[in-house]
Amino acid sequence: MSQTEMTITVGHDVIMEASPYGIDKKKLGMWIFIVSDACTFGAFLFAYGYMRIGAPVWGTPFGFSSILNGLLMTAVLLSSSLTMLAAVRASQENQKESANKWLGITMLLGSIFAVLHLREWFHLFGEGWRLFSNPTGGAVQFGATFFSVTGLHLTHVVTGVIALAFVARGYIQGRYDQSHIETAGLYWHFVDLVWMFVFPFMYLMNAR
Amino acid sequence: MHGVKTMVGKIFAVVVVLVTLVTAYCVIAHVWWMPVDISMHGPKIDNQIEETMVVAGLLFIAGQIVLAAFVFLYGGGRGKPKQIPGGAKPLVVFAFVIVGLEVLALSAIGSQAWGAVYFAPPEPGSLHIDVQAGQFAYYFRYPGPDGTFGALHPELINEGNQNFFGIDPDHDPDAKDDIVTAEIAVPVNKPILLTLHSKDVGHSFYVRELRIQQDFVPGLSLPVHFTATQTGRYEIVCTQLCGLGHYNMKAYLSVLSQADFDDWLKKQAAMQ
Amino acid sequence: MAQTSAHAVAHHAPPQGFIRKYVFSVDHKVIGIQYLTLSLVSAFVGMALSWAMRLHLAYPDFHIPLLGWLAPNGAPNGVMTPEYYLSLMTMHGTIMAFFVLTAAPFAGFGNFMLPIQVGAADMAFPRLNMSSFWVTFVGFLLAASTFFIPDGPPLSGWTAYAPLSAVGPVAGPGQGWGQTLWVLSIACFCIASLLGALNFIVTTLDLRTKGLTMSRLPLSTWGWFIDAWVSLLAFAVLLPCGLLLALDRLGGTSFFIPAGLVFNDQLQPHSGGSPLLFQHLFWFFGHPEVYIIILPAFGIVSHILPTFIRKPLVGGWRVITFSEIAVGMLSFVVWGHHMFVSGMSPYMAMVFSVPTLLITIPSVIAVLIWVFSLYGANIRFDTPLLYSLGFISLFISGGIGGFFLAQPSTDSYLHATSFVVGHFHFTMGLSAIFATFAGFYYWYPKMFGRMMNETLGKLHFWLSFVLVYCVFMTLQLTGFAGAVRRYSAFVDDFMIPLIPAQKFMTVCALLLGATQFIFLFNAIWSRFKGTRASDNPWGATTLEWDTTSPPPFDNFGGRQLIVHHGPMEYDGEDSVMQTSPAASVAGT
Amino acid sequence: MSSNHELGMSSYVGIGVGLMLIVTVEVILTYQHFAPRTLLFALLCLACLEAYIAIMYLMHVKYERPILYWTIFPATLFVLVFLCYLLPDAFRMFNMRLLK
Repeated sequence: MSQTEMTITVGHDVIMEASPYGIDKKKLGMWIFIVSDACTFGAFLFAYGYMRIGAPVWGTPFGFSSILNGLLMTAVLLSSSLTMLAAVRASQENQKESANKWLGITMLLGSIFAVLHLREWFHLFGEGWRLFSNPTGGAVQFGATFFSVTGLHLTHVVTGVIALAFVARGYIQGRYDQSHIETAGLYWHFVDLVWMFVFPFMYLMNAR
Repeated sequence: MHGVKTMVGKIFAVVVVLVTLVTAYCVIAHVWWMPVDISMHGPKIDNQIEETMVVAGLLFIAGQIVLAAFVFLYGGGRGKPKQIPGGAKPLVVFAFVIVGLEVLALSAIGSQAWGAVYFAPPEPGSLHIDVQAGQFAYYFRYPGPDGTFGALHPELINEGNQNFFGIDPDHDPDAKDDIVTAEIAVPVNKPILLTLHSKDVGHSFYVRELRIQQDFVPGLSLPVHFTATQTGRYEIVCTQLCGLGHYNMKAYLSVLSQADFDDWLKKQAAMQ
Repeated sequence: MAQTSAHAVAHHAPPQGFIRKYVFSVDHKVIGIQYLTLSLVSAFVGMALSWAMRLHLAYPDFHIPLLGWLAPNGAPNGVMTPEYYLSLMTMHGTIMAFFVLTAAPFAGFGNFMLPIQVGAADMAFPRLNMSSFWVTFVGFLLAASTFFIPDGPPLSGWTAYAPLSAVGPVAGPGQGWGQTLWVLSIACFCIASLLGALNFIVTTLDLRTKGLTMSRLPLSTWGWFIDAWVSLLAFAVLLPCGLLLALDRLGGTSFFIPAGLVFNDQLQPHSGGSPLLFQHLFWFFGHPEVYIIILPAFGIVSHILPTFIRKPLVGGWRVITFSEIAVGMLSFVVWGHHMFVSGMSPYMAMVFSVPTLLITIPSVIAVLIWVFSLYGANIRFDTPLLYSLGFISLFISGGIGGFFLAQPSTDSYLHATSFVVGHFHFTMGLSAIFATFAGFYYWYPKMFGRMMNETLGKLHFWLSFVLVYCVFMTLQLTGFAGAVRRYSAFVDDFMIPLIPAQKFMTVCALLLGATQFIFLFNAIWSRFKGTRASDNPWGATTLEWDTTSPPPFDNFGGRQLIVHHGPMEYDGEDSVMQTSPAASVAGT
Repeated sequence: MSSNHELGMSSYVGIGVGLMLIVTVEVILTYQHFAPRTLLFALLCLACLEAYIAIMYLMHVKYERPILYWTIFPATLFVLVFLCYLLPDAFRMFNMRLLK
């Protein structure tokens, strides 16, 4: 598969041969994107650390219920990664139906994650947390950093769900093949990977 | 035709050499140069600039002259070109050994000049002056007889009733005798400690003769200490872009004899 | 698959219709020319701004009617106000640094030449490529639009230091919508650059044709490849910086705004932020940015020199390439030297100072390679070579200033003086521009199928070269007298003696600007009236000279390319094409 | 791609469960009343471990050509490590605050 795959996708089927680099360009492109996106998230988290070190008082708003909610979100996202893997695996064995089924489940789990996340947000709004204010009287940076970092991550999740929908559609119509699903999978795992840092730093470090 | 071609190279060489000579002249003749230094730590910085100038200047002249020479010599040749004997190795070695050691030596010496200003704590018994920068003026505060500054209350800042620092003399005993001035005067040969803080945006405290430049960071109170060794009146200018009045933001530093300084401070206290 | 197969089709049948062909084209050649055109326009806009500034500096009450029409508040009947001077300065910096110096040598030439030089039919992701240009264009429009809003462009400089840039209109005219649009424009530019860098990296790694190993890459491709990595990582940090600034301005957060700020006796509602954090995030991008600007210039010059000196560079591709890689990596650990006097921890100043000084080593190696490659050469003085030589000379002159600015002790005197301005104009401004001119004169025949006029080219070079030194060497040296930058008038006692020098610089700058119209005329005139260019007018060896001028839609007319040699097979009159099976003449 | 078949679905599930366990450990650590510095360090290490497992197995870099590993890891770590240079000023911001 891989050979023909590459010869076709490099745009010039007749004159181009297999990539000298040996990695499909879509996959490589996604990895390069992940590198830069990781740096973006990194910078956000460093800003958060900077704010927190510099703050004389730092409110820690999360009760155990929020932590459990976070744990649940983590479980959902992790299992969505596994279902994504299942979809990739199925597509590689050319079982279109099961691939689409798994993609559907992944999108569903992603949406559940987003819903849980928003529930957390509205809970905080209810307690009076805002981007610019802190009901406990501590540093206002908590709201700013929490909502911006998790907001950025949530944007990635939602984008991922939409992207998966497009890929699934293309896959059903036969315009896309397993390599597209694999590439989308990489992105989805990356979203999961970022959460592995966001959860401890944003939730656990702020647990009462 | 061929002659014309080589001519271009010769002209280029001449232009580069001229540029190099003119530049070198401007530096050596100090056409534009630093004013005389009036601070205790200044000589270290001046030496550092001189040393750096020697190192950098030599590299500059050497580089331009060699470039010019090669362009002059090898314009539009015909036969087989040849590589420099030894290839790249000598060049790389030169860069690593000569330039590398040079820059490390510079940084070693330079760090002492830097440390003298920023690593060393202010000498005990320094005269402590509080400096506040705002759009687009500096204000200075002397602690007065009690030697302590009143606390700052930004919400009280009011240009109208001259409360530039936002101190509260009515309720705050420390603030009662604080002396706020629009110019700064310091006694000569006495260690001075400034604490710089800004009221609104970033500003900077730059006195060329003191060889001191330090930004004001909103939210922070940054210490700077120096000892002035010559009496006189020197300009303090803002070098951190701070808004439309930036070009016009300045104050004066007067270095006075101890006696003159005491009179001056009395006058200022009387004016509060 | 849809995308790719769509391209496969597209490659075989060029798109018809003006829109698909020239406007929303996925063809990397068209996109490259679009980038070059955009940066040419931006360059003349930026130059016009510098003209206005120079005029104001030397002759404060000089009437510029056009300005009066453009900004009734900023320049009432054409006489500039101090705040409008700062606005022009800000936009000059932004437009030049982003839309000219970052766009032209990297995105412009890179887009046009890189796929051809690696023997590919197009970029790896042509649609991504098209979108990155159009996002850049949107960014440009956002930046340009600030001129036409009531309170004018922002006045916080291209570095937009918080809190001046973060607190909003209270900080002064232009800090309202002007600054917001500026932030959005920068965010767009970040995204576009990230997509572009991604495309460059994948294209270089994955689309190389048969036999084109990394060791056989043309040196310009190496420059763009390394540059793509640097911008991929640097812009990835500027993006959050811009987003946080936007949040401070629009979302009421306090990332960069501390407590207790008072404007016009009004206490601001922010607390807990740090202006230093902004400077750190900005300069973490900002220093690599100057290498993002200069690395393609390194590549272009290293690519052009061998063609006209008719011999390989000393040390072959390795030494120059590894020094470029070293420069690229070191550029990430030196950003603090922009902050020596900013209130950053003085111990960190030492930590940043040492790598800053060490970065001179690879830079010196690069310069030595270029200069000593001239030894024993058969130099052909065509305009591209003249510009490359000019680049070397300017880069030496500017690089020297680095010694002073890399050390906190000396920087504490020279920081924020015109010495710095002269230094970075030499190193990143003029060097990159000269390399861009070199590339333009060199690749023009390939891009448009006609030669540029040699006489006009030489005239343009000589005037530019001399005047550049007149303006910027003076600027750099006056810094030693403590001439402070970003001043719209010289009211300080010690600045008044410098006014004659300022007048001299202004006159030279006006002439320098006028000179550029020779180039503009040459570029336009040659497009239609220039002599027809052969496929390989310079006797060069890389793949772009192995196809027609201009290249066909799929670059090589469906030929199978096999590369046998490195890019520098020159030996006097003889040279061997990379694709030719003939024996090597230079032993590279 | 053949390279994807080194691991069966079952082992992927195992990895998922393992990751979940690490997260649970993180939560338990959170409530052990460590000093924030200690807790941060522990969480950072565990998060990096998780990330490594995710990258190597879920994103199966382990089964790609090694060149991919060398393309992505050094660059990312380089940036993330050197971003630490900006942290010392945060302590400065804490200690030299104007309004205590």
